[in-house]
Amino acid sequence: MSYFSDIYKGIKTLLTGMSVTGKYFVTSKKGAITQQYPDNRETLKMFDRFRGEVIMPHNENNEHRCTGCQKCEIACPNGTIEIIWDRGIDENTGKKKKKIDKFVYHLSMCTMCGLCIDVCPTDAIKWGQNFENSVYDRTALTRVLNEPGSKLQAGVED
Amino acid sequence: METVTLNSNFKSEEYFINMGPQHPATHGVLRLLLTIDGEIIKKVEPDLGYIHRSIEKMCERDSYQQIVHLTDRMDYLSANINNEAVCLTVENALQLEIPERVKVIRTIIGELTRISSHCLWWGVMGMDVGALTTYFYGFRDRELLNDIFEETCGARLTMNYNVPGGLMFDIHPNFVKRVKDFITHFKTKLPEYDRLLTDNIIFQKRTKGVGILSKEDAISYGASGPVGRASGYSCDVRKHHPYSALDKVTFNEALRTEGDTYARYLVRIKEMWESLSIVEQLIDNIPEGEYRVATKAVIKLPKGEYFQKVETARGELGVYIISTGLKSPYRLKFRSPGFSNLSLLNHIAVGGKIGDLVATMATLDLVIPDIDR
Amino acid sequence: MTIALSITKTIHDWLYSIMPETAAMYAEMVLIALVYLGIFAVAGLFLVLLERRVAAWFQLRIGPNRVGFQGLLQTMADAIKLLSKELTGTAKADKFLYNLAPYFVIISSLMALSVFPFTQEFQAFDINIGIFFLIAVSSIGVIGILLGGWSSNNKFAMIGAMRSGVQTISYELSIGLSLLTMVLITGSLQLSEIVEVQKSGWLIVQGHIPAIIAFMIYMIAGTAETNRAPFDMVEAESELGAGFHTEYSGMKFAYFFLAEFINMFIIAAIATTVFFGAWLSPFGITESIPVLGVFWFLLKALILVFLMMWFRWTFPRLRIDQLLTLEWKYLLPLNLANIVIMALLVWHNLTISF
Amino acid sequence: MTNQSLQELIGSWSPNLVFTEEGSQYLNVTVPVEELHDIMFKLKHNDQTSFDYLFCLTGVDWGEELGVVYHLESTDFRHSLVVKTQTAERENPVIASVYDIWATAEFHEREVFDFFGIEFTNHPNLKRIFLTDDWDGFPLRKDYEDNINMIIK
Repeated sequence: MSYFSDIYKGIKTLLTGMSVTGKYFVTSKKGAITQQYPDNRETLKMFDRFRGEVIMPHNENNEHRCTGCQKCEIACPNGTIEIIWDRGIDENTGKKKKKIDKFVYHLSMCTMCGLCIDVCPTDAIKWGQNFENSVYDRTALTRVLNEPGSKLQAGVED
Repeated sequence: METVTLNSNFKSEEYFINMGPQHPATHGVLRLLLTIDGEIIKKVEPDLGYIHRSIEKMCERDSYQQIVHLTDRMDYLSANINNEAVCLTVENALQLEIPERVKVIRTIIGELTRISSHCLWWGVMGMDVGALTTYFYGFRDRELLNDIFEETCGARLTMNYNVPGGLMFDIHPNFVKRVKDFITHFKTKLPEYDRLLTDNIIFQKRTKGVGILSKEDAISYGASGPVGRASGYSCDVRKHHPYSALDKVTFNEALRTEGDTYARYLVRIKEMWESLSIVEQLIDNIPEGEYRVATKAVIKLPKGEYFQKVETARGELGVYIISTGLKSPYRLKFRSPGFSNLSLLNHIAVGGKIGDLVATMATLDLVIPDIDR
Repeated sequence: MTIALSITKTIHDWLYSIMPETAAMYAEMVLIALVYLGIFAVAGLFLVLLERRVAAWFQLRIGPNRVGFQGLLQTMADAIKLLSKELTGTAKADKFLYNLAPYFVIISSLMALSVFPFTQEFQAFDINIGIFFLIAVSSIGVIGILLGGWSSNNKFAMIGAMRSGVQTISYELSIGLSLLTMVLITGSLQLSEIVEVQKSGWLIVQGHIPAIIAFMIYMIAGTAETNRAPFDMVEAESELGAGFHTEYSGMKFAYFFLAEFINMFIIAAIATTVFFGAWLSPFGITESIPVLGVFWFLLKALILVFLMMWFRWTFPRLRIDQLLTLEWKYLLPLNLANIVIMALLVWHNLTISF
Repeated sequence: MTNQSLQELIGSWSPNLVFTEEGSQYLNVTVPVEELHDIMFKLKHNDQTSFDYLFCLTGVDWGEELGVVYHLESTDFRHSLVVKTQTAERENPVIASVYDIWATAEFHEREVFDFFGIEFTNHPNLKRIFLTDDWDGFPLRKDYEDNINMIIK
């Protein structure tokens, strides 16, 4: 009689499976996990630690914290960061001092490993939460992180 | 009466078919050269290298901190365990004393990664045998884990959370609560997995007795992880060579003896339960302390050879570093589980049908970047 | 041809008044064909949308909801997209058969639609071998699939086509026999006749246990006949890519796609007609308003369509040999036994009728 | 078995073996190329060693020589051993295949052949596994040069 009990058991397992999907069908209105992405831009908030892109925060006086030590450039596995630096005269001491000219960041090469941010001694660079990085021209992905005319925040090097 | 004799020379013709590199069932750019007789598989020959990035060669010029992030890109579904493997190798070589907190967190995240990987596998397994809905249910639960990872590590897939010496940063304050929520949630969902797919008569018919791998063959082919354990081969690195905080927890190694596709499936389901129990044991008592031990900015391993095994979601990942005392390894070899597991595909798939091959491949749980490295 | 709804009656009379009789008959046929074509092209598209939404709801998703209200125009947009797509094909394909195949499939499924009694008198073609016609016509479609798979010169497509042949030949038996079981009660193959019999109780009630078994067998075989999961061996996405229509694109692909959904509707419509009293309302509650028959017919058919969708989004796919095992070892013997039981019931007047 | 007793047992099979434990967590044994297959066969089939699990097979370019490192483990006794062999021949290095002893070696040896150009005799299907068949050179060798694809830091 195993022939008939097989049929019975088989149908039973099939109905159990259908009950699972059926339950979700009935509760589908509130169960949907879809995020309607471009519509929910306002409410979509990334986590604080989300690695979207590397940014260099500037304060209200257009000052950043990068001393140009190039540790991030060395730490980067992909050559994403290039620091073009120069020696300028320090206003206070009058000595020649290293300062950044351009902090070039190639987002197209970045693997978001976070080693640069981990290694930065002055917390000059941080993770930005922006994830909408697509562009039509890949040169747009090469960014200069320090804003024009910005200078080093006082007291960072101490 | 005239007798009609069939032409005895009639021979069914074997033909050749390319499965992949863009085939839905090969999960990536794996190309299988199949020799088929009707529906019966006569020979399977994998053709690899479509995404080989030569990570081992890159490692020979990178610093040890940088190597860690490359391992994310091997078996991306258990990225965190790969990271841990390299970090453990370096830490053992440097004989660093790692704080308990780091060990526990690493184990928790490692086990969560395993669950997340198995969730995805479960969904894809269902999809490969034709039940598309499982895919979304698997992803729903995996999404919760990804959120936990994202909150703590900042990334969902390629986390790069471990550094030689500990963790890149401490766990997020919400971590413990979220993990507990997940455990309660997932405990209600796992039985649902069983009701939807495991018990299903069609699924059982599709998987039982398909792709049988004997214990001897499993060892000989270097099968590891759930593939080996389904054949009755006790190969859990977490049991035999415990690392991090795994010596402090109790769990059962999921073992089956049948060695068929269904056994491999059950082993993975069992592993999800075991991983849940490991996380449960650890989550309430994460010790206080440092999350990172300071290392030198340029890590140089002493001259010598170092080997570290860990158990990723797919099996045994070995990291073999030959150091000459410089800042980069002289030679670094990743013994990846997928590569060995793939090598036995021809052995177990021959004689089955195309549908069997797909089901078998689904339970080998191949991640192609892990094979191609 | 009996069309008694007032609007068609008017057109009928008007046509016969302006033309000679033969011409008017042809004109009327063409007109009806065009109307059916229009209705069912739209109905097919609607079914595609329904399937996508239902699948989404089963899978914790929302489904297409952007084009038109709640995505109602989504499949229209898809159809327009497919119309404007380039028709690609393999270089060494057998061009004639390759181009012929989609029409086989779509025409056979449209032909089947002509005999359904959507409501009293709303039936294009009340033929006295109705069920026989349906079974015969719906099995022509497989020739299109076989041709398409074979002629496109692609091994995946060919495997799909061969599977389709095996599958349809086997499951045809179950469909035929399970419908035959019900014909034992009605004693007629004519669809209007079958509906007439059901005025004293739907056949699934009249035939009780054997009828329910016959219905289950019919639904399983019907799902297999339409090549839908869990019997989608022909397409078997994870095994064969897209199966027999791998090499089709644009509108030719759309024909296959549309035909699948219309076939699904046909299977449900046959079940509605034979088991669930076609346009008859439950307990005769709207017997006085014959137009509502269409509503009842579509409601019943859609419930069955939904059931098939539920199957599809729950079950894994069978393997080809299991598919045949299921048919030859389980469905066919059960079916034969079922016929005998049904015959005994009818002989001893054990059917339930009100 | 302890490393000590392993060393004694295996050392008795051939006089040409060199043992070391320095700079490694395992017992290392260096085997001459000619004796490799015999020693490996014994390591697998001897009842006391029973190394049935080859968990890693690594090709190494030692600068002068090309070598292969075999990591063995016994699933019965849970002891491990590292077998090393190397050949000074760089143009046409030949090492015996251990495919017939451990089936997993089939793929791993193909990988080593692909990246180091070491030819394994008696291998059933020795051809490039990752790279295309017409690839020039063996990328993981230290003297490999590719000015386009390799970025030297």
